[in-house]
Amino acid sequence: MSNQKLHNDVYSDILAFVEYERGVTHPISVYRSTSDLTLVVPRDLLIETLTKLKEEHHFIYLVDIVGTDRFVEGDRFEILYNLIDLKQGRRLVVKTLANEDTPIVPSASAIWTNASWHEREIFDMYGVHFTEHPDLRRVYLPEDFEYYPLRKEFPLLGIPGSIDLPTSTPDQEASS
Amino acid sequence: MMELEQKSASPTFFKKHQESFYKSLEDKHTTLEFEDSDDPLNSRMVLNMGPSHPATHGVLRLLLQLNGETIEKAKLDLGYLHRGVEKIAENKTYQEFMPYTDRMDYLSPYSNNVALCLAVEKLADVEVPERAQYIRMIGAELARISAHLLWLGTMVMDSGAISFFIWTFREREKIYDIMDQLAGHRFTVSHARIGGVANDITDDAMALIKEFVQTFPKELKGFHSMLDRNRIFVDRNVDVGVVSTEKAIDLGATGPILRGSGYAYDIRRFEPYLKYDEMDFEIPTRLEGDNLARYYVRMEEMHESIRILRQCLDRLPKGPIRANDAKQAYPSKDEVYYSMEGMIHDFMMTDTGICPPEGAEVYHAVEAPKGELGYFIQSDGTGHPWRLKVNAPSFRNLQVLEHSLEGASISDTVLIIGSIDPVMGEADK
Amino acid sequence: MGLESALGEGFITTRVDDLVGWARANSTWPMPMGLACCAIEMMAFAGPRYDASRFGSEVMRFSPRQSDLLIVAGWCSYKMSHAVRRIWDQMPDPKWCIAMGACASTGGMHRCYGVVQGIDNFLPVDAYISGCPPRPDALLNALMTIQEKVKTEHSVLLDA
Amino acid sequence: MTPYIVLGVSVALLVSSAAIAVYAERRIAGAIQNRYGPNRVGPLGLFQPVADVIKLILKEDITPSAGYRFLHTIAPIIPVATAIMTVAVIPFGDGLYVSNMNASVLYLLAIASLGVYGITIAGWASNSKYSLLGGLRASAQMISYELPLGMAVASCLLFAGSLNVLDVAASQETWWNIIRNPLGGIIFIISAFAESKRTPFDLVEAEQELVGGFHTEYSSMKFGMFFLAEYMHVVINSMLITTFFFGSYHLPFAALWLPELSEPLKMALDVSVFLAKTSFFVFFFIWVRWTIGRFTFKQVMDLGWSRLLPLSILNFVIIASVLYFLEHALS
Repeated sequence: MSNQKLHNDVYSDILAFVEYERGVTHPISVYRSTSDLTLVVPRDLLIETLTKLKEEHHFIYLVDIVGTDRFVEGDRFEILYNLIDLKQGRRLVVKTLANEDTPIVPSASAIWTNASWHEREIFDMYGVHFTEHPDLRRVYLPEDFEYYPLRKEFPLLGIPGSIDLPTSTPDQEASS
Repeated sequence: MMELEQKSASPTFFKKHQESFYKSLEDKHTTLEFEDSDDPLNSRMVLNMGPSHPATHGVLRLLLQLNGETIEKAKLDLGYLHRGVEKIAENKTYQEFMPYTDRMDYLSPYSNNVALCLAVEKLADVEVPERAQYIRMIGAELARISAHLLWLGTMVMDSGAISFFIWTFREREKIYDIMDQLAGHRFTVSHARIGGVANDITDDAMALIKEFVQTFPKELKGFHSMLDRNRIFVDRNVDVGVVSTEKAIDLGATGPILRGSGYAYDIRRFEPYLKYDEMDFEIPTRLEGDNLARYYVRMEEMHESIRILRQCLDRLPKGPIRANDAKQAYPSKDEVYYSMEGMIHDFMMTDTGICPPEGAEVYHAVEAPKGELGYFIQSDGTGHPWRLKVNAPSFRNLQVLEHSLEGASISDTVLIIGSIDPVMGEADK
Repeated sequence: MGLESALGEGFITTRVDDLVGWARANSTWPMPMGLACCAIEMMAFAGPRYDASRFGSEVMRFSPRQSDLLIVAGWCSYKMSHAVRRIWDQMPDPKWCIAMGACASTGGMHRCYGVVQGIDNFLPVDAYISGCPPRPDALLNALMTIQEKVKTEHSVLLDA
Repeated sequence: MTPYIVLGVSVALLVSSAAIAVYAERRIAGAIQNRYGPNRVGPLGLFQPVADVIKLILKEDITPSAGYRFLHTIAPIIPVATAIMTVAVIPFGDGLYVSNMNASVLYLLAIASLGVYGITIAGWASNSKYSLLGGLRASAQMISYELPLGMAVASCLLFAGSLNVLDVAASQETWWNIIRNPLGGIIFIISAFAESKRTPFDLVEAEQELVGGFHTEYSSMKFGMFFLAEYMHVVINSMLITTFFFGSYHLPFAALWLPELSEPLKMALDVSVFLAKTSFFVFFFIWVRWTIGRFTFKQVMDLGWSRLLPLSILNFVIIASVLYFLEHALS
């Protein structure tokens, strides 16, 4: 596990930061699944943590935001921020949770501009709302669509009639 | 298409969607300057481009607010190709999902196959034989050249020279031939397998690749000599669609866009996969961040790809092409046909597939022609992914496009779209 | 109708039909509705190796008003279907439609919530092409099928 | 009697040459792009334009419901009419012309500037934004290039000393204008490209930006008229380039070596020389179209106003003063 150790060295400042935060307020837990370090941050600490990561640890490049439906009671949705520190060449995942009744997460688009579209995508797919998002519209599906397709209860083939097909007679409105 | 924008006041379908889309154009800077009193002559025009437009590279839709021919504000509408591959992935085994990756970035399917395989292999801890890794690299670099050739053709065609497109297509046809020999289909190849590749390089394919590596640099030189000093082409591209380094990083640009803006971020160096750490190649970078810079970056990337291909061909080792572990990879066809265990393993692989440990998460990225293509997979211990997220480079680059269009003119728009080079199949998932 | 009786029943109309059919068949200008992967093969179809221009079909008109043949290449999502239908409605008669590839014909491998399971749900299709994606040869074949179809249509006879 | 015969023949020639130019364009494009081009319809695909025209005539004709029907209908007629009107003053040979106006150069310039009305009206009457942008670009471009074109023609008139095209043609018997006035010739060719709206000046229809530009909303033979008018203008502009700068119906330095020929022989020679030169320029137009890219609007305006116009004026002034000086030195 020398590889593991090396990685821990790379992430030493992050681990120190996490230790510090852990002592102060809410717990930030840390785990590592395959190679990238993952921080699990409570929702109310999210923006603060992300800002600190960007400003003090140089994670200036946001690669992706992933939404996940865990399909469990309580905190149903996971939002993962995939960050890159361009200076030291390391990757970090920050994870936060949102529950089903109030799927609301603060928006990171003030920190990284490109968070905007990724958050729109998660809103589109899971119905997770992002507060203070500049333009929270669906990104793929039409605004008239009522469901959130990547939630586990949504059937693969969709719900019949949820999106119209065009009529085969020419447009009524165009001719009038 | 032309009708859409005339009906903007009263959209006939997806009413709510169209209204909110048009409204977002007004809301972008959250001011009330859009009121008519500010524009008594009605000189502002909202132009709808797409979803079916010759220059939007598929089905991208742009809403442009114009002042004369200058764009004041731009909004993008995606999703005209949305089919929900991530939903499909949750209902397929890992190997079954492979053909869908071909149809994500359909200009370079091989890179997508490799990206998925690498992610799953990292998740399930599969060791891939060396020869297979080299074959994957050859395929991925050929795919890069082919994708960049299409970009070159369409971008030059967007600037009006139609014949150039056909000339680059002639070169692409050669790569199609190689893929045909190598994998059995012209371009949606699905050649990679979890744990290796489907079949070994045949002698015919090898001969074709060698010939291509010999002849292509000459063609590339021809393209260079036709464009580098072409006043019309250079004048149209220089200082158009400028993205500064800071802006590119802030907007999450990736691939040639980021490198054209001056940051040498390339996954092949950043987090080397396959055997790229043993390869000798440069990361082309430009500082200007305009269309021309992206042009040079991509042209030089094709040179580097040829260099990598040469090294791969020199070093291609002998050996198996697939992991020899029945729980992790398909057995070879010989085994399937002539041994009982082989057959059972084949059934098992097809039926349940490879099962990574429960709760494992992985993010693995490769440098696809368009940029960083990453797969995030969460496993629940079965043969199907619990969650598979594609981090599509085109999606990220389109966001850069939305921000870099303002201030350009309509004739620049098509070139900027061309130089961003989005693939909608990938951006729309 | 002296001429008509001299030349035999329906002689002139069939001759005119032949001429019209010949003209229409040999000058079918496609409206490339390139949606997804098949669009790349559609480009190859116009490219040097397959060369659709031999059939007089290389004039790709991107304006639906000037085209005769809608080639729907690639899967068609519900959101896109309205645009496709609108383009079809904008095309002047007579017009034909090719569903290129498995996705356009039946939904193909994309059996999921976003994709219309076959464009014939909202468009009249004249020729289907199998394959995912079909080779350009198959598209040439479909074009020739359409040409055959056009040549045997009886537009003038029906009017009379 | 001759003018009527010339008129009939030349109009028929113009219309059919447009069709031939369509065919030629598709074949030459094929050759440039390593393809065959149309080769199935008739021998060598020669009937391709015929099939196109029959098909276009029989297509459904659409006027956008919000368009202006009357203007939408007459717009395609204008460019065709102006193209046909131009042949009235072009000499096809010694004494082979339709009419002998004494200010025919002015007539030519006037007719040339009329053509743009068709395009602008078409763009406006379609009630489509793409068409409108195309129409506006057309009018701006035509106005900008009319001036250098006029100045280039004026520099030719200095040699002929007359406003009559016939005199301009006749004055080139020994020295072609392209040799006496190369800069003017280049300016004229560039402006002629711009006037005929061909690549690299085809931003009026700019397929990649404006879909079809002014004719986006045109279908059927109305579109066919625009299509034919484009090729007619190519042919006409080739004729004008030939007439003004490439010695019209004269062989190079004809006065110095060509012996006196009988009337019919001379006529046949003149016409074939003229047609050969015209065909070369038609080929040149097509060649350029399929080889190079398109300017942006800014570049076109820049080239027109800040390069070509001052250059053409300068050229005119220099030639005028040299001629004046030579005349005074001689006298």
